[in-house]
Amino acid sequence: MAILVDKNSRVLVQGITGGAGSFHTKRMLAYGTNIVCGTSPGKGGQTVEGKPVYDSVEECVKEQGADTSVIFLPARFVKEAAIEAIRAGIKFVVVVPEHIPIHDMLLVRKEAMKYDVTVIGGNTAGIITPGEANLGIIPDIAFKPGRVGTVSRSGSLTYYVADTLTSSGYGETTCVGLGGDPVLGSTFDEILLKFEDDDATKAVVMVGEIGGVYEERAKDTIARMKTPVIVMIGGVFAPPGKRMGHAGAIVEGSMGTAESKLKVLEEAGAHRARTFLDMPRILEKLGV
Amino acid sequence: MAILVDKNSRVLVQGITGGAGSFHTKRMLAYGTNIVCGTSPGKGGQTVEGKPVYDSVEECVKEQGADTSVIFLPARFVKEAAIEAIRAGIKFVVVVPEHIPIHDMLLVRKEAMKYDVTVIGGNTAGIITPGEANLGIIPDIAFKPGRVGTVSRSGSLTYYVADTLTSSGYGETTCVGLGGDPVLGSTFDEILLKFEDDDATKAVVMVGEIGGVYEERAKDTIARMKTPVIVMIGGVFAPPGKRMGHAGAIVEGSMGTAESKLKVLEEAGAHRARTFLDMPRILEKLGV
Amino acid sequence: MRLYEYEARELFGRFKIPIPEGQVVNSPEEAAKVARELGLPRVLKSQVLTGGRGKAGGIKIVETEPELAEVIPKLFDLEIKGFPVEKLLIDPKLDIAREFYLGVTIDRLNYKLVVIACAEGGVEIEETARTNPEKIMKVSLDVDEPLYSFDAIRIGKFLRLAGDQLKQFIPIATGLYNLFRKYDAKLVEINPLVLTADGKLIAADARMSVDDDAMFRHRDLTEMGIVQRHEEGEMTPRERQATEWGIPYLDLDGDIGMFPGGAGFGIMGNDFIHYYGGKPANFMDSGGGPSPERLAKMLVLLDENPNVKVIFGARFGGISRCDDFAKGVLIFLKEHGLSKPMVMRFTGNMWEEGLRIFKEAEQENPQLFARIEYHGIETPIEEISQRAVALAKKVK
Amino acid sequence: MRLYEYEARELFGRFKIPIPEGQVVNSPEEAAKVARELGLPRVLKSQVLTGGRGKAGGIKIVETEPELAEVIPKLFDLEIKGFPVEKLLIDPKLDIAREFYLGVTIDRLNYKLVVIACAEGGVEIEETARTNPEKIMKVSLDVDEPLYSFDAIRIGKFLRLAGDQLKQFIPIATGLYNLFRKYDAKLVEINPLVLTADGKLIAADARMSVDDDAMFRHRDLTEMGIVQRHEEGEMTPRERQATEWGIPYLDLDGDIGMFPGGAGFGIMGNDFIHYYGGKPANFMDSGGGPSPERLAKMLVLLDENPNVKVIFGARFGGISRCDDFAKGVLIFLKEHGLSKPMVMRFTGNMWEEGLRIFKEAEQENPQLFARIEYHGIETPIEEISQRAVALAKKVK
Repeated sequence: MAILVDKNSRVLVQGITGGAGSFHTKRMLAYGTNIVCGTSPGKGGQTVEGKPVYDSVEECVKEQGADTSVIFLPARFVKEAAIEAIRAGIKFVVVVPEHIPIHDMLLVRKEAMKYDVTVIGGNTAGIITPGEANLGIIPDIAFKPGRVGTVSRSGSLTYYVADTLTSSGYGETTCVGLGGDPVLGSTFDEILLKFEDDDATKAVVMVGEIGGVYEERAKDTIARMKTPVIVMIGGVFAPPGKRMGHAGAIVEGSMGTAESKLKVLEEAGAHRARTFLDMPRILEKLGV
Repeated sequence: MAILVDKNSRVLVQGITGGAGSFHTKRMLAYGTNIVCGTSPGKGGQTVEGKPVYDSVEECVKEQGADTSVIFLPARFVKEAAIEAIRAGIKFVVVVPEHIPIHDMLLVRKEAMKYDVTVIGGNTAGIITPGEANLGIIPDIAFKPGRVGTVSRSGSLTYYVADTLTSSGYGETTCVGLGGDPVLGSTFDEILLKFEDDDATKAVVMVGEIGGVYEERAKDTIARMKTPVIVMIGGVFAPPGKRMGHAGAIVEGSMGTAESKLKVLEEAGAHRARTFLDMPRILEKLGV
Repeated sequence: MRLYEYEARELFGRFKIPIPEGQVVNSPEEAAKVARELGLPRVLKSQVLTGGRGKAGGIKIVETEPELAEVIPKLFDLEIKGFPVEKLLIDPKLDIAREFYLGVTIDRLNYKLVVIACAEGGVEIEETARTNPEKIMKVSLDVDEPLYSFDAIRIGKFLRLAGDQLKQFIPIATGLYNLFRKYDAKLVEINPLVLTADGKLIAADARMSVDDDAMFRHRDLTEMGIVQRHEEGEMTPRERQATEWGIPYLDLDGDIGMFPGGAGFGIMGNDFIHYYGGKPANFMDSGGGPSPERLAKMLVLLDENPNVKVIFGARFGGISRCDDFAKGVLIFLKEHGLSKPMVMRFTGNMWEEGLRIFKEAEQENPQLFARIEYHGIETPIEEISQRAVALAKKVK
Repeated sequence: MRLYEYEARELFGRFKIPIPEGQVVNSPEEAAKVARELGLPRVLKSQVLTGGRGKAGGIKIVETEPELAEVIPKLFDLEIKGFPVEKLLIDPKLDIAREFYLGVTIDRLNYKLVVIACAEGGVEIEETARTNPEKIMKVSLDVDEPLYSFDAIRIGKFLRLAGDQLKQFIPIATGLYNLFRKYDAKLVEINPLVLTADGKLIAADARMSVDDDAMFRHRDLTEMGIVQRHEEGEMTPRERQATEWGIPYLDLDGDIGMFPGGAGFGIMGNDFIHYYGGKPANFMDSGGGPSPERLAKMLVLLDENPNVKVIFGARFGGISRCDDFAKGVLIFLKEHGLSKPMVMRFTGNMWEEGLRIFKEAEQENPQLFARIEYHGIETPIEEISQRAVALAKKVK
């Protein structure tokens, strides 16, 4: 079992004919990801890596049964691409590009909620279910099938965590990159709930960092979860970020510091890891 | 019984401090209409005809339990006024002003559907439930409580029909003016259904005219109704209206002529009246 | 309110819809000069606010100099459905590979905006819609919804566009839709949208109507010189006079002068007269709450119309009050005088007061009322209509 | 990206938000001239991209000529949190009856736009929000929803505005919200929104931040001279150098030069060094998929930093490939040379190829690698971090 993607996912690449799109399509296919097609308006009828290219997502769904999308497009096109995927019936969208305008992402989120679609990113390395599917730009070297799920805002930290879990013998069910942009398609709590519902996932490692408010949003979910959660927050020694105006302080209060995040998450029952090597130690104690 | 308004309706006047607003407030009150308050932004705290004025509809609902609104405002302010009423919890809105921009009315209609609110107008003379409530600019001389409902796009025709029904002894349950603007808050079928559900209404007179498509919309409803419907359509001898571009013809097809309207409505079972005096004759035949 | 093709085209250009490199000219001299400068062949298109100008000879393809000299004055002498040709568009002649139809309008039945497309453009589009509705694509959207690129792609593919042409089509469709929303349009049409032999999409025609009632928020249109104007059709001198006075008025071919209150009974009264064997000389609408002065002017229009044998008045006072109505009639009687028989009925708002005004004036000067029969709620309007028809027949 | 007050104010004006009749000046001479022309008293406001300028002495009320002569040069000599004062706003002195706070920002937690209002404006607003949250009103809206007049009225009444002042408030609130949406803002604030003694509402201050990532669709801001810039804070010479090279870089007060891949491990690596008893000299982010040349420049920054005793490199190749990483290091080694010990680890995408590049270069010229220890996936990053801390202690 896994969450969000597995070997049966029928994956489409939006922007498959572009440089990054075609490069990573090849990589993802090499890993065994079930990529069925791609889109590139005006290039319908071509092929990339042997996969058919369509003008629209609608055709990918109709002709190839696509249910999952990875977006490799310039940031300014992501809003429409994501909404297109959502409306065409895609159930899971991975937004790899970074620097998506915030107002765009708010609209994408609204559409995703309306159609009950999961979006991760922007600025995510992607998602990998080891041995089954690898969506995005994740190098597969560190990943092995196993029993721990991971969710992180950072690509590099996803790799380091998986590296640790793999070398300590736990392996991973699914590793999810939420993305590094300031407003994200999904939040920690939403991904944690999916892991909670996944029988194969015996524990979850959640890696957050200073800034933003999505770690804090997870506290109630963690408190209700049966699956144990290990939490690591970067930026304990980082200089504090600047607040944006008075409005920022009024809306976000004391959220956003490493202390605030660690405090509410530990209170909710999460187990704190300072370094990657702490993780197997905690897992062992928990009997995972 | 009656539809949409009766003596228990708690009516608010939007734009109560304006010339038309205050003039007709006095008239409506004189008829016995249960006007509880009015709005005029920036004039909260004043009174008009002894009724309190508020800055917002929200306050009218909270403080006075208003559930019905009549709008007397310049056309350009109607969109926001109607949406304000709809969102504040008002269940029935009468838009008296004419020349409401079409795009505005489309938005008002969308909001009304979302919140399950009935809007009539723009450019309606209003609605009257004889002996109970008179909302809008309708002169009350021709109306008496009775057993026939009327619905018309034109104010003057509403008066003529009521005059006929009153003098022939039938009287009226409620008389509804849909309004003369090209896009209307409610359609014939929607009002007909309310009459169908009203026990006191034994027959309905529907008066339409050349142009527009709302008469045609009523055909399925009339076919399903138990309450008999008398229909009168003006413009049988009028020069045909101009179509707006090819698009108008494609969207509206052959709808909009008096012939088209009469044809589909008679096929649906409506009884045609050529003149007002035909109406009591038909009612008698129907045993109403 | 309809825009001229060249006005609509200017707006198309602002919304990045590709348009031919044409030029507007205001006189035969300018037309000749510009056409020569741009080089032949050229298409000369009459600028009038009505359809069917092609059939009326208002569009000419000019290949040679002699043709040019012959065609230009002819076009400027044209009058199409009552509209004199005062401007031409001098367009390049396009090398046409395919023609499409693309339009946006309002679907009043369903309260939606609707984008309409057909792979077969041109004047036969309505016929196609009737006989082969499957050849027409309609995309419905709420008034506050955008048309996304992927919507445009769906439409483009329906038009069997592919590759670069599909990409060209996207901003045309979204631009047209944005233009429609931005300016409170009732209609925008490109017919035909042309695919040239060298693979370029171009809006060969531009049609647009905006909502008069929303002009208050489109100052920039007024600044472009687009001002309130008649939608279409020729006007008689009397219609022109009425328009100047701000009175909706239409000449008909009968002999009963209609002086109704409200557009609703205006239309219905016309039918009534026909039912009873008469023919109205006009259609008229007083508008809501007309002033006495305006009512007097309405009567002047009828009294001075030589076709009118009898005047038929009807007023059910709502927002328009019967006292004002009586005052208006009185102004007319005193300042202008009535030269024809008039039968009328008034009731409704303030009718007692109206009656009092009439009675008083009649007592003072019975001569004024010599040709008038007036009735109240006691007499059905049908009877008054019949009386008008009878009177008209007597006059003959 | 933060706008200057005078820039934000210009945009406020375009959205019909009433602003003081102020003037921007660029030099002490101009300041004196303008202040005299407009007449005293005046408020002189330093234009800097940071908060707290009031406390820093950047805002002066000038009542007399001698004061003016004294204050102007002082203001132009100021440096507030590292920002030199290069422009002043010469404002009228307002006669203040009440002060309000009105702002719009993004609620990331709930994915909404949020309008915030408080009847007590000024710098204490955050304190008020903490201690008396009931004094703050928040109205949440979807990003594609308008703020209607009636929403504005609700806010205005919360601010205890009534009558004409409530009417004045409506276009201010809707204008501010429309401005926020139009320009992809992250923040707009009026603090204080002033009610003058004679009953006029006026935006006495104007603060605005827009989303850098959306600047591509706001050419008009660029045309106004609003160009990409640092959000706030003083820059060290090295930070300025890094900014010129397009590298996110921050000087810290330790001695370990951090050469990480990705912002995520950039932040975490900093913690690791602390956990093991060391202190980083900097924070740095390579960005996604940096070129070898850019990587070489990052190393130059560290090698030339006299505070750096040892360089700690880490790369987990994702979109940034290890072969490019190795090439970048090699360019640095060959063209610049390494003057300090460096310990590094790389693995991930194309790591075998990176390793091959290193091995080959080392074989060719072992001297280049004399000060480098490099590791792969076999060594945990914690061990590398500890090694860096140990090396830094040895150098001391």
